[in-house]
Amino acid sequence: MILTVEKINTFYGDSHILFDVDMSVAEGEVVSLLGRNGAGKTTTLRSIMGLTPPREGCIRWLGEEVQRLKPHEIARKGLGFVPEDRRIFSRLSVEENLEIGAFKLERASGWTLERIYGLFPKLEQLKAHKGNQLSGGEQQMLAIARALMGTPKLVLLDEPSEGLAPAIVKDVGEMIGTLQDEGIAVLLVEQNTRFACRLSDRVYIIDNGRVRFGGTVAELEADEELKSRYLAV
Amino acid sequence: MEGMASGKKLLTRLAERLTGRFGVTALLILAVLAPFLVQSDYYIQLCTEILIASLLAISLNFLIGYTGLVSLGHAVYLGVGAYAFALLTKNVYPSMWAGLIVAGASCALLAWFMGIFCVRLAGLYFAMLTLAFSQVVYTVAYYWRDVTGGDDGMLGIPKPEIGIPGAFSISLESFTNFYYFVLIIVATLIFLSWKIANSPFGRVLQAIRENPERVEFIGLPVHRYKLYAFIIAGTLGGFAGGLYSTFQGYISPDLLYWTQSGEIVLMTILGGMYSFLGPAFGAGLLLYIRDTVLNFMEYWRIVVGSILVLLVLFLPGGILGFFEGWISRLSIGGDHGDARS
Amino acid sequence: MELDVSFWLTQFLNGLANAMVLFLIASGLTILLGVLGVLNLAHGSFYMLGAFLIFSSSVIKNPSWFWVGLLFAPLVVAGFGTIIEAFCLRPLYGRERLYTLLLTYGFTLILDDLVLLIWGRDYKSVPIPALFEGRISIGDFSYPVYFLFIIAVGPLLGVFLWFILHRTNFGKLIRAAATDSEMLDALGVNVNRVFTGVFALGAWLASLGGILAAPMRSVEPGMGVEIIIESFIVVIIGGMGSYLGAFVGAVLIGMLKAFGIEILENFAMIFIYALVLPILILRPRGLFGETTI
Amino acid sequence: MATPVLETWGLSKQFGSLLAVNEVDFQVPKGELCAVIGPNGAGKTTFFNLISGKLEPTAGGVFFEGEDITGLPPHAVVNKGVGRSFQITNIFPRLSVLDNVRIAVLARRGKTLDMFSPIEKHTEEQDEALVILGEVELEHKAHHPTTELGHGERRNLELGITLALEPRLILLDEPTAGMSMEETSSTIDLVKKISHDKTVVFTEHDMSVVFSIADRISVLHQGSIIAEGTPEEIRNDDLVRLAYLGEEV
Repeated sequence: MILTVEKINTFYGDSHILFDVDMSVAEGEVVSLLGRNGAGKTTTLRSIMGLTPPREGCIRWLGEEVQRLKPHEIARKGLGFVPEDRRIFSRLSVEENLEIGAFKLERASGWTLERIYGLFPKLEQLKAHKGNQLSGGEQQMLAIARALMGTPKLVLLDEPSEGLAPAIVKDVGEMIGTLQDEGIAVLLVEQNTRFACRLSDRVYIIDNGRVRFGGTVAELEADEELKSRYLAV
Repeated sequence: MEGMASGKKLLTRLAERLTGRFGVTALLILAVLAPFLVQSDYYIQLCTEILIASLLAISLNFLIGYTGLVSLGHAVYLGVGAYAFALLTKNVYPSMWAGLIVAGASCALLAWFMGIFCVRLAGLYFAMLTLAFSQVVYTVAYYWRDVTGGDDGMLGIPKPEIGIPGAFSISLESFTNFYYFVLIIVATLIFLSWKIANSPFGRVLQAIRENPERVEFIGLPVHRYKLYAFIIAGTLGGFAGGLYSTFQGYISPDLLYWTQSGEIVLMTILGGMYSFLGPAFGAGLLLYIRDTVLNFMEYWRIVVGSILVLLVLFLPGGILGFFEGWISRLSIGGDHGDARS
Repeated sequence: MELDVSFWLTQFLNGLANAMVLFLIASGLTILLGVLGVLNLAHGSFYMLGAFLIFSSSVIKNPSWFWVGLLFAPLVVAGFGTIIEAFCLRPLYGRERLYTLLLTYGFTLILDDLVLLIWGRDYKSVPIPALFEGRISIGDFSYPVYFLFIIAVGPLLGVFLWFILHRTNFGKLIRAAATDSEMLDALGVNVNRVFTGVFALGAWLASLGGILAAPMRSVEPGMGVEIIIESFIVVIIGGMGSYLGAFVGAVLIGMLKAFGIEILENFAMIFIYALVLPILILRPRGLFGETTI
Repeated sequence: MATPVLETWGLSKQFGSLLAVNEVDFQVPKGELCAVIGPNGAGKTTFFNLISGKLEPTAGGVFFEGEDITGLPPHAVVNKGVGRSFQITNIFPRLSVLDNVRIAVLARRGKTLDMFSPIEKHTEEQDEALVILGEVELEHKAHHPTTELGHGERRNLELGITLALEPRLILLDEPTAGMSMEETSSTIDLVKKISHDKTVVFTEHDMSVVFSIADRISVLHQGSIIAEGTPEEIRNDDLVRLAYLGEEV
């Protein structure tokens, strides 16, 4: 396991959001975190990233405890973050957005602009565009590419399909496939269960801040009760 | 740990006393006795100035502490009130009451006018607009020599006697008489302010400070309530300006400069903006520090500035607020806080 | 008639020279607002510090020290700004804006009196550096060379600033931090360092403004609190966070002051407020508010 | 059917290039408990913001009891009789629990311009506020600061503020967001109780709650209403399954 989350409890101010959340991600694995609105999925990612540090519990990254570190320290250890609503730097060009993603590195290592452009030719065409001139799908692509520029071993991906047309959602799915081909693990937060299950090796279900299920996609598919209780209409 | 806990309890009780009815009564008795206690014209003058500054700081706190609007232009009322008083009593009609009423009324009008524009903004923009307005008035006062005397200011502002014509009159030329006159006016106005602060209206202002959106969603037009608060603060500030004018007998455009506004904010914060009497306490403290430091060196701002920096970093609730901080419930409605458990 | 032309030209150039100084101060102020969200009341004090430091280096030593001072004094002030930011402002970012405002006001009070304590109350003058002494004459018209130098320096520094913001890594980080500093942090950038750098850059610019202005004006303890007001107005007109706005705003204010004096003698400042009040009321984000740096 | 309490016709809201709410026609009859559901970003909160006056619609109209309230500011909408609660807890943090509700009672009764009598002297309003606090099970904490409340209690306080306005139509935006199981069930009981004599429109992420209490459900997807009906009808609607589960039908 490259990432293990052990019994974390996270608060916003006085509101207790996460209760003893446990989960793990192995090298090169795609793991999905499913659940409804407000279940605590985004908070889990923010806790891992150090943006909303857990008050209790432990987060291990490559064996080292990181729950006390600042977000930029955690990022530098090889965690990529693609937040909900993408958070592209709107005044910066596409290329500048990518460069910011690589800022933390002592050059040379890993990903370069050329490699990114090879993988996402669309971004090369758009490289001079400002962030606020991109469509939702292009923003999503840029956000993922920006995270790649930091040469991550694991990318935290928050609702990449949200607000995108079905055809674009498919593209996003392919991008996640690309990450996997590159040996990068993905922790995917989704509401679109079908989309997530298609891509994932394992699945966690979180509800009211607690992990209710952890297992393979097949196990989830087999359990209708579980699906209807936490996911279905 | 044990010792700290009991120390905390002691401080809590002290703060409760200081801000409660007991504290107010004690303060009032102290204020009445002050001229006998200090026994020197110089200190009677200082006490008078502190009273006026207290009114000024409390008036500003209607905006900062109660409504959550940081005004950087409150000196405009000090100045306009002072000029209004001076112009009326010097050039038109030498009456203390008329002077004060004109000072208050002119500031009410000014606040109403400025408020229409200012209350639409919030945060930094509100601060900048109030600052800009006050600087406009400063510029007018500075350059309109024919009326204001420009940067020479105005000299010889009278202290008209009060009383009933034909029946009796009291001269205010004596420092002690003047002190008591100011005390009565200021105490009355502060009492009125206190009534307002603890009325349903006052609680709405606090609610606006806490969450303007929610106030809108309980059916109250937030802009209008902010405007009322703005006018109340301005009017009270105008009275303070009128009093200051007759107290000093001399005024200059410096009263309107932004650094003067900064000093009023400083008083408010120094004492604690979340307690009703905190700003008055801050006013007293600031003037006392200035006076004390000036006795042995010119550079009192270094001292006050350093205190401010330390305060912001370590005691953001202000000094009185710090004591009240132990009992956070008290810090809201003055000594009348409902939230006491 | 001919006399009139040279008079108006002089006014125009004076306005421009003042505008350039104002631009230096306002540009720092506006970037600070855009990136850190801090309204730095002590910014004028940095300007004042610059002026006094150059006074000491060029008067106590000799006039040619102006250039040495020009190089080092802004670095000293920037270092000072770094300390203020790192130790005093940083803990306040999570809290209400009021506190950063108060803190910088506290430093204004301290620095003003500190300058008074060290240099005394009297007005000082800094000699024009030898290189730019004298006046340039074309026919009837003559104008001090130093002022022309200032007019040239303004746009140069504007370009320099543009270069920093748009062509360097630091600039990229500044612009990114202005949009979303949390995201920047999550991408592995130590945002605190960016903030400190921005604050130091602002202090550097302000003190440079003070140094360049020193030979044109009298150097006195109250100069900081005066310039800060005009700089605010520039920032409001131009839009918080926009350094292009700061440039346009500065030129506008410079011109209004230079020509307003002719129209309404002492009320030039009224023109400025007549401009700034409606902007604040109708378009609080300023003329260039949308296009942050 | 008598005039619906709430109607919207062609209600739309555009943010830049995003059409957040797209020509929504929506009616709620008097006394109904109606749920609006939909995936994240479907436009539920924007829809509420349009009805309650927080946002002005780009097109279309909002009618309350037959009266056009389109574009009125929030306080005016409230005074017409529409109260709302928020998805993110929206209370007055540093006022006491009692004051949070009392302010709303005073506002409804038009007493908030009283500047000179102490707030405690308004005993009628105070008593009424205490009754409402009783309803939301916070009476015992009336004199505590809200900082001492748990998350669920704050959500209930938020509800109490809204109830204090005695609205004829209540909009509840995720009343149980972030609540524990026990808190959720007691809040649901409360919502059911309210709905006896009021019209309620609510959004909710907990589908078990929605299906157990709603009279009618409207499903919002990418700004449009894609389905409307009884819980049973919605449960079996293919379009809904697609929107929620991303299933290809």
